[in-house]
Amino acid sequence: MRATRITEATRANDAATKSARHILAFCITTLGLLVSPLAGAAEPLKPEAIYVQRLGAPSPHWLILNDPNFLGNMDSKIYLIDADRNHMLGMLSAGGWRNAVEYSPDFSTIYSPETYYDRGTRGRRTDVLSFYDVATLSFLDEVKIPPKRGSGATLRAYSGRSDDGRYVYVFNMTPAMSVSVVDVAQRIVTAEISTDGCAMVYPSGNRSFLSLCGNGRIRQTVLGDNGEVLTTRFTDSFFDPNQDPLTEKATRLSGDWHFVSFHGVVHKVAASDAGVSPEQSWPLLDQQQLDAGWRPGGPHFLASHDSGLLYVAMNRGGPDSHKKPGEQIWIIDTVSKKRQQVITPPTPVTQLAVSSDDRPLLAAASEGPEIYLFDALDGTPKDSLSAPILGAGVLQFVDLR
Amino acid sequence: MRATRITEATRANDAATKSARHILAFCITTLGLLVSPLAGAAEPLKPEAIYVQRLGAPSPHWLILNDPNFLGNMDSKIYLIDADRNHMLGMLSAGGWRNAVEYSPDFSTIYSPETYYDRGTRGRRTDVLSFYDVATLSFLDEVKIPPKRGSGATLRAYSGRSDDGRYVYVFNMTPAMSVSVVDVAQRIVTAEISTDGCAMVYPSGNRSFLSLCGNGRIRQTVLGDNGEVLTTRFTDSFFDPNQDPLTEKATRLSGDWHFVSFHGVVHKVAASDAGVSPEQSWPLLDQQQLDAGWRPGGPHFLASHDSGLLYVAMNRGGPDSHKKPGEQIWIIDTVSKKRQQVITPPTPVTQLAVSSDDRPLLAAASEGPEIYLFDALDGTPKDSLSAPILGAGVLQFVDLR
Amino acid sequence: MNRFDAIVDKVTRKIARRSSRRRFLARLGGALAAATALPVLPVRRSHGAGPQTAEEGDPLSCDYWRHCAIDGFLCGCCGGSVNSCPPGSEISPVSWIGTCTNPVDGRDYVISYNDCCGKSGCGRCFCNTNEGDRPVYMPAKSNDINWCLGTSSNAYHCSTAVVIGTAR
Amino acid sequence: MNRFDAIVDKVTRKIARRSSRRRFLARLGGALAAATALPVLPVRRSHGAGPQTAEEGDPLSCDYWRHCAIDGFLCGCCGGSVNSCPPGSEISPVSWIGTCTNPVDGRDYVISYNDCCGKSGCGRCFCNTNEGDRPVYMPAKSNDINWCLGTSSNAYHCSTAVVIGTAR
Repeated sequence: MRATRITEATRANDAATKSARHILAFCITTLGLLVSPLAGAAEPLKPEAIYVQRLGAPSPHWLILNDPNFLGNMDSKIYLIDADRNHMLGMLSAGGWRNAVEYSPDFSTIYSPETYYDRGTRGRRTDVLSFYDVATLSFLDEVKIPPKRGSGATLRAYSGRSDDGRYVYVFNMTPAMSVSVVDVAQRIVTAEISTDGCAMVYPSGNRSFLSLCGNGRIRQTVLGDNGEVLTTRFTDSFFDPNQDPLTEKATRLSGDWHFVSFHGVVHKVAASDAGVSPEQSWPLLDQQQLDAGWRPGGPHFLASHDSGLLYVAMNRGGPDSHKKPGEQIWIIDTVSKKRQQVITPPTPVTQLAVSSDDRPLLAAASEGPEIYLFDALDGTPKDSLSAPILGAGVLQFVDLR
Repeated sequence: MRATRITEATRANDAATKSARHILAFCITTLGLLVSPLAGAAEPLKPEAIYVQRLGAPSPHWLILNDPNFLGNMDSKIYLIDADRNHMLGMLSAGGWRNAVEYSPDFSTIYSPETYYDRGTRGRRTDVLSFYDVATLSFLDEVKIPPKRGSGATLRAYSGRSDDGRYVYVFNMTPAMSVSVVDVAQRIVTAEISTDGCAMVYPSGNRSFLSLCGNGRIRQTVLGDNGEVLTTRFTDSFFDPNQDPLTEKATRLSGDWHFVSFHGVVHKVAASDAGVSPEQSWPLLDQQQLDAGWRPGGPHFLASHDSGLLYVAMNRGGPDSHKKPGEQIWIIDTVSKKRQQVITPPTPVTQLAVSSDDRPLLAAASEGPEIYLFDALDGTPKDSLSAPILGAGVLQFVDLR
Repeated sequence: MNRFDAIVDKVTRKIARRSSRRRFLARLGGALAAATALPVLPVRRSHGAGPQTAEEGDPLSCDYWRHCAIDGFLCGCCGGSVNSCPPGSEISPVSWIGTCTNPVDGRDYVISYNDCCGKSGCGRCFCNTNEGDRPVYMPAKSNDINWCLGTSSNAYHCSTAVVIGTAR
Repeated sequence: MNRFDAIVDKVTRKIARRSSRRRFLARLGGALAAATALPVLPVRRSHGAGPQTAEEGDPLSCDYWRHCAIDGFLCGCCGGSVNSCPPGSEISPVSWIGTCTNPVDGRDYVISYNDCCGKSGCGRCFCNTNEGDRPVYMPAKSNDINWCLGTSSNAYHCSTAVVIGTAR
């Protein structure tokens, strides 16, 4: 497990902080003249300087907790927590309507889609992709994007990033559906692409992404080198959106997208810039389990690890329980397609995330401020994290490439 | 008790809503063609129209609940609740750093000091006095004020209004202290007045307000007819800010300001445009009560009614307990200077407010979502209000003039 | 796609799942013609007020029959009602719909869960029920979407539950 | 009054309550001269890190001795410490002060509760203790004030508790 440390930074990097330090230094000097050394006894505590922390090298066990701030959701937050030591590393304020963040492959820069109004909830709307420096958790820059980003209950796939880190995709809904493409190297919007009523963003390579369509197909948008649309592909219809729709809560396992249907059928979709094809599907649940009411469910009930494991939160709510928090977490081996283990968390869980390293952690958010932690390979419980908020939004472990 | 009603408005007054209704009407028409009348049985439910509520005539039992939204305080709220029927009438979104609102004497317009940043918590700051129409709870206009308003734990006296309704005063702290004067008739800022390090705003007539000073005096600022400062007066030092400071949580009873000190001494200050004079002071607590630890305390522990009653939340925390929620509410007759009654609320209370009518209500916020209600004259408990939030900010009953 | 087109598109997709697409399209033509001829449908006062007589239950409860697919704060707890927005909020012109059974008459009704917009969350009476709820790619039945679309602000305040007709 | 004046004014008032004003003014002259001659006081690394050796207790607790007059979220729970702001937040150049007794050496220390600013509330480890707290008209000892003043944003994130010297 890679240890991570907070560096005790002595140099803040912006002028405002420097000026603050000047003034503080002045105050300390002034006070210093008044606080004469005590006669006798041990040496008193020394006057301290105040400084601003910096972050050290990122770890795959850093957990991004997106806080939609349900009761004040024009003032959302992004928390960064070191799961190895239940330590809050810092926070970003991130405007209205939080879903998830994108970031550079080395996690040096966070890209955050944000919505603002001139007067909080009214006035002119401005949507931006904000760039934040991770080491200093400071605002770097912003790219204005079409003021159309989709919003609502938090979902991971409202945005995505190309595998090479070049493009960030932001899903729009007005209710017409489209995707804004941001070139993060040039810091410009290269295109707004209509997706023919297909929704969400699932990156499928360096220059393409998938969307789910209401007619049971997947649409693939392929970009040219200029970040504009080059071509569009559709799969055949491979699921029945009326009888057993796929949820939008997909996970990518060794490059292949895995979708799970309301009734627990896993659909593996292979995709690259060269094409997209639904490869296989198999049921997680047998008839007896279905009859007993078992269903996958919860705000974000799905995660995976490239060792081949799929993590699915399950409840016994029967039909229409696709958003009910999970009583159990099933660990599925996608090779044998067998359930390998069942984890029963202390209370039902809403959001899952699994770290991408070879000693992976499974994080599972409760409906309260606790985030349960488990060894993702053998399911052993670890000490819970105390989240700063009640009921987490999307959880993301930092995936370093 | 004046009954208040929500009018079922059929005409919204802005174009956007009208356009919404067009579209809705279209949708209903479209669907109407598809939903054929059922054969047999009783008449089915009729298709409904959707509309926007309006408020009826205001009542002195309408309670303004200022919600600083502690965990998202750049997205604060103003709730309006009819205390007679535990009914939420509506809400305003009110930017950052909520304290209290001002309003026109007839409660037709709310004036709300608000702070905004271009990007929620960063970028250019804009402070405004927002004007809201009460009947439609809609934004009317705003006046930009110096971007200096003081903020922090919620306190009533961060703003004030002239008795005739002409001027709204907003307290600034940068940390230099000043007051912005807004002429709400002309909708302009007429002056920013330095207050010589004296704090808060306590209106004292049509053209003057008081501030509390760290040297134990009160400063009175008198305005000319143009809303600019005409003259300034100071009282003699009448309290010892080091030994027994007055809290900023004052209440106005028949025109006289009543301040209460940390150790429970009431100071009555008579003030008008013509002058200001501390008139009398008397202790709420005898030595035995002081020794038992009784002190006034809580975020806003003081209220009054023009019948001559003072309401003080009391705790037994001894020194430094001036912010501790009250275990008891003492009703004091300011004429006899005797305690007339003790109310023991179910749990400690943080904020008090008393309605201004002749069948007054006492509202006392718990630390949770309950606001306890009492007959303010005889202390009889009434059904509690369920506040939309945990831990209220400043409570204000609508004071109709 | 302009806004009106988008809404037609939405209505189209919404309806398509409940009736044969062919029949729907035939009827939509008529509806469009009617809409063109009827620029303003009057809002009928007689049907303005909240629950109707042939209903039962507490409209401020998540269990209330109309709330079978709701996701949000009940407007009835926020200064509105099942079919009205609180003062100063703005009606979303588009919405998701559910099909709920009225226990009094046993009929299925189409419920339109229009959001009320332009103010922050009301914070009272949060409900999330998901009968017939579908993913975002089937938007007309998706209650996860912030339906404050086509409004002057996408701030979400609360949700209504309006009877718009019987379901076939 | 410009910003620097304001801060001097604040420091003046702050100190005036703890020492004879006459003596203070005499000393302030010297301090101002020193400050002028010392444009940048180096931040000393040796005293950079959180609690010092002659302390005890949990710095993430409201009961920790330094927190005798704090009002806010403890920065130590937010990615900072008793004397550091979380990454990306901005140190308030002005603050309120308290006088707290260190149980280890029995000495009274002046604690500066500088706020960290520019982000919304951290939301963790809220504490409110009020030893020696005074109303807003005595600002240097008032913990009710949002001390994110003179910063690029007045958004309040968390509060520190920095030892700045022994109290007389």
